[in-house]
Amino acid sequence: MAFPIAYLLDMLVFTGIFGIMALSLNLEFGHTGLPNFGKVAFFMIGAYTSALITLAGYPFILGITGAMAVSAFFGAIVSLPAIRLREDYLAILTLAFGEILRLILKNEEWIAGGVLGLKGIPEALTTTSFKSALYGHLIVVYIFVVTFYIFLRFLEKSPYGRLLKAIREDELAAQSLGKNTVWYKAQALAIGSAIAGSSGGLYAQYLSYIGPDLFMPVITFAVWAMVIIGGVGNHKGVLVGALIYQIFERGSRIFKDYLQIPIDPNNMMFMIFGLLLIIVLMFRPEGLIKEEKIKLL
Amino acid sequence: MSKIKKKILMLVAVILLVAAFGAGCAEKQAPSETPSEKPTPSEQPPQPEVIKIGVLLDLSGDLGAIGQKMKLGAELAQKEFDSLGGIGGKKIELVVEDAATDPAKAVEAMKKLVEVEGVKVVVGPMTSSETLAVAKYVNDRNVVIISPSATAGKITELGDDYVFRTVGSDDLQAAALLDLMKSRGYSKIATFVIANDYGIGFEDYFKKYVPEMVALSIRYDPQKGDYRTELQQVKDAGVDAIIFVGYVDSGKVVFRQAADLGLDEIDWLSSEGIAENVMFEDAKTADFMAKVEMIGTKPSSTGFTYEKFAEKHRQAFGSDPDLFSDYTYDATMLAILAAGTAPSYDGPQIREALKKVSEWYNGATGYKLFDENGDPAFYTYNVWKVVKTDTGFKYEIIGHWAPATGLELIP
Amino acid sequence: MPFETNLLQILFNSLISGSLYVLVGLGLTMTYSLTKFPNFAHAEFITLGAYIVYAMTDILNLGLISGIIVSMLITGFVGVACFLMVFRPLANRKGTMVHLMISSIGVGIFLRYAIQQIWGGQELHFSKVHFAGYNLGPLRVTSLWIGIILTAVILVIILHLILTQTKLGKAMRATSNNPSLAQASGIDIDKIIMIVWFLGAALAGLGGFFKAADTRIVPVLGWGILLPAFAVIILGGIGSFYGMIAAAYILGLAENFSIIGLISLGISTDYRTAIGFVVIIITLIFAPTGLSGINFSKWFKRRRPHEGEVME
Amino acid sequence: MLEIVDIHKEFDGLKVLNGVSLEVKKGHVVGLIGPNGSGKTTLFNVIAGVYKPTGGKILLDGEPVHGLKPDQLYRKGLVRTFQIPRPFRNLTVLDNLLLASRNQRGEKFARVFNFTKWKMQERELVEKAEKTLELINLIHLQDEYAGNLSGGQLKLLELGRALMSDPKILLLDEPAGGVNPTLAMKLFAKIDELAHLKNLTFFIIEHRMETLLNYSDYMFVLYKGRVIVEGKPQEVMEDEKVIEVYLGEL
Repeated sequence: MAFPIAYLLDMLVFTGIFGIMALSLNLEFGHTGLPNFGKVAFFMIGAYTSALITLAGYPFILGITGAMAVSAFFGAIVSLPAIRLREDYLAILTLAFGEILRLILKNEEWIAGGVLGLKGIPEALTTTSFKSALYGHLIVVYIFVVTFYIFLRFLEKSPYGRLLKAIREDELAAQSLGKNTVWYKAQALAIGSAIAGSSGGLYAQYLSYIGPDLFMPVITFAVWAMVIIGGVGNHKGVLVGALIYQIFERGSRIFKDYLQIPIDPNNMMFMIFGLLLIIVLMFRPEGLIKEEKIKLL
Repeated sequence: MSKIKKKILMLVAVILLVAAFGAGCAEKQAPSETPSEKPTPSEQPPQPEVIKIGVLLDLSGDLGAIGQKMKLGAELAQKEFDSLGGIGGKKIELVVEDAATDPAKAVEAMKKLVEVEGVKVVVGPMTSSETLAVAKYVNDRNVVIISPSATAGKITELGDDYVFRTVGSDDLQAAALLDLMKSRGYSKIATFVIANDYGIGFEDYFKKYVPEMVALSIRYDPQKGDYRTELQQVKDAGVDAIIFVGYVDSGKVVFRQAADLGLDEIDWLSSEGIAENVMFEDAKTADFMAKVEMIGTKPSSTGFTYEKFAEKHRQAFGSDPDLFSDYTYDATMLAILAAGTAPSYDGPQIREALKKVSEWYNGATGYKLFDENGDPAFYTYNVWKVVKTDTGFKYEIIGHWAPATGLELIP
Repeated sequence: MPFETNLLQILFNSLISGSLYVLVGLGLTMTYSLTKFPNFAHAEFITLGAYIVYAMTDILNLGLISGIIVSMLITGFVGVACFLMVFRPLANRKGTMVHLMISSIGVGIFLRYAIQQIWGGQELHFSKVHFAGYNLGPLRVTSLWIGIILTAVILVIILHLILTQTKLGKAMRATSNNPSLAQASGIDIDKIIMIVWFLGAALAGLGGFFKAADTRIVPVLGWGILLPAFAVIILGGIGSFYGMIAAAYILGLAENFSIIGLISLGISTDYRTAIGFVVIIITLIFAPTGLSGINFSKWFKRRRPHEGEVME
Repeated sequence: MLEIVDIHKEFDGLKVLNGVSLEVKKGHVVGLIGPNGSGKTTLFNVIAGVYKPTGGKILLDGEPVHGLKPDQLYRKGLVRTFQIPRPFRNLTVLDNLLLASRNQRGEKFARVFNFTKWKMQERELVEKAEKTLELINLIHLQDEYAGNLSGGQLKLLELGRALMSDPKILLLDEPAGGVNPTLAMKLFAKIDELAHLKNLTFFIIEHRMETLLNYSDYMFVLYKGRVIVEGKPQEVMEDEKVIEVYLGEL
């Protein structure tokens, strides 16, 4: 068997796409302390927006810009009620928001194809062969990953990022020091949603098909796992988390062929996954790579 | 400041490097990767010792129970060839992956089959969303897929490509159901469908072609499990019949609650999604289905070839074949025959071989000639009716439907 | 399409839906108000309860009543075990509410797939118990539906008595309102929290049995009802016993009567699922303290803001 | 400077403040004392905008400010500390102080990209923060996470943050609690100096009234949600009612 280079590259593309999601959650939760359990909703908004724009014949860059704008808009909308709420309320509210949105996209065929979704979404780059397309995707996705990584690192090392962390640490104290925390939380959700939206746009053009069944709450949980395992508050960490998640998911599919166990491999994978989450939370709550001490100057 | 600039420069350099490298690789590999574009016989990969057939079914999740049984159909086809010493002296190896009733997982599993296992022909995936989700990839990768159970009309639109299916579009079955409804003289019906591609496909068909007949349409969430008020509305609406489209799992819940609410005075029609013997495992469901004399359609599996398949299935697994296991059997047979007769184990050639094989293959579900869209060119649907026998319950075949002949009921 | 709707039946259906929400929501609201985090693994306690009743009645041939009791005991112990092995150590290690939530999702995933490993993914039914249906005037009822409603009512009465009349109940209320004050006044709050986790999980198991008897037994049984259950306890006001009961029936009514509206407007009835979500969002926007913020606050009072804490 | 008129506050029917009226004059160090549960911290929380008063008025420089949020009050020059310190635990001591500074332009998203400008400003602010840290004896810990500080050090950090924010009036909730007595004395001396040299106003809660005795210009005694005595520290100390209240507590 030849070395499955295409499989590896595909895995890296997925790592990139979900890595962007993890980065956005890291901004929202890792830095600002907002537990957004509706990540998949913004991923979905981005995917659908970008798909509709590119299917209408406009270029990819417009599609992704639109995806980011619309996602940011919805992020800001959701933030209106959400940011005044306690963490647990916010989590449940965002979870509910994602499910409502999926129901709407599923049942209203006129919006975007209803239950069967949209197919034939144009790719970002037009290429001639499968391999070159894969490299093309890899480059496109990692341009976004790197851009967002630099952007978020820059924010983190700025007074703006420091302020977001202050809100995470103690909102009332931040308020008492004159920070309009509500406004900053709304901004964080909008920026985070825009980033998540671009990730959705990349996903849509990579698969070239999207449907409501692709946006189940399990994606939200997966992104959370990436952030928790990789390292809350550390952008490098969550990217590593995204890679670990992909390796885990695909690895368990491959390893089941070599392992003879009396347990169904699919069940086994999820049981280990559940345990892993608990173990990380209990024994290394800061995740694989710890949040670093930031010096602005 | 300068530090950041440096970093950005570094990153840009890295990106450019990767891009250049990637493009170079792509250029170099392009010809050998896609022999179909420049067919040079000397470079063709030789036939492997073992012919690998991918099987991508939902072995867990909502459709896990159905998928597990469909897998038996695929295994039966493999056993048959292996008992004959394989095809052209080569053994058949089934590489089974689970799509877990999740299109995202289906894509991932498909890639594992193709990239890691090197499979060029795959039986599956099961659902229409999964098939649509992998379509782009398999076309790009020149991998033949034969779905035994993706029934959405939209798959036809994919056109001439690497996507085939052994089962007809839902639009046809809906037409069959409609003829059945007309033959019974209904003027007002209610649709009661599962809220997914399968159910909504049927609902859309009826709403499109006979909007005046559809008095009310219900979509139900299979997770909800509380359909009393929906059913009560159907009861109050005073329709002639209720058209139920769903799967076994939620179907049982709907029928039990319908029985409890006394919806047994209306006619019930349904489709293949529930035409499975496991429905009778629950006594209340079985009683209800027999009491209302539920009728419905399903893609046909009758006649001599089906009986032979069913006999083999019973011998091998000790049970009657279940929903779609016959279609899975045929899809696997076609895949094996195509891969075995193709000059090399290679997607485009398997596709051509598949088209040839399909011209003469007569399987458990009849002739399987593909039309230009990769859909079966011939389809007949059976009309079934639930009856109570001395030993239990069964789906009795009371007629057939085909586009050419229309509805023919056995007197 | 104009037709006469049997409103009485729909009212009765709402009563069944509401009672099911009471059954699955009671345990959740108890643990939520005491340990102050939404336990997503509650879904799996519900599922586990149903499966254990199945194992008792269909595999071991025990009677239904003893099956339910055994199931409640086992589920209760699983709940305590989860609390002792995961949630308490995590809370002691300064885990935040979000950490506890995520860990409960981890516990939930583990339990769900463990259940699937043991009993398989295919749906199961209680084959040993049968519930007859009959006409009651214009109503269709079955013994199961009446059983669901009666159990909910009896349970509410019993819990009301426990909460108001017993020492245990008073200790529970005190611990929920102000743990440090409760501890200062000599209440063994560790014991109380453990009892509440036991009761909460056991009640989830009971609710799981009824939900499964009404539908079928599948590994996602609990997950399917968890979000509506959250809707109920948020609408009721977290920690509010009576608010939650009122909310359960309000959601039951809203879901069932929404069907009439959706049908007459020609909108997909799949949106019924969204009712609970909409309830969550509207409640959280306009009245985050839920019904308890309005009234019903006699027994489980809204958490009094401590000094230095922001009021919502 | 700060005028409080007939402030009422109740929680779920429980009356905590029962018509508090008092005035804090500009440039004064004013003490607020009273036994546990007398409503001191609640009054602070009402003034600082954490709670909305059930009734009454609060005037800052003659302008009504009741009902404003903490961040709005900060912009009007009113800054407070907390009795139980609320540091940003996973940020350094230096960052804790820097966060308190006014108008760091890099805190605005629209301006964050102009990093040359905010970096320049940041340098100035760091200098200022270091001076403040020296003042409160925390300079050696400036790169330490605030979460690793001891209770007394956290109290100092609270004070440092408040000083860093260039306030007009500071509300200090037990600034010397848990701080060692020598340093506490030094702190109060500094407060005294700031008040009289820079014309800053201090409103300080203290549980132990002896500490405040030497450094405050005026004192209010709160008991059961009401001001029962006010006056010069020495007068207050000798007031019968005050002695009674404090004895009653014992």
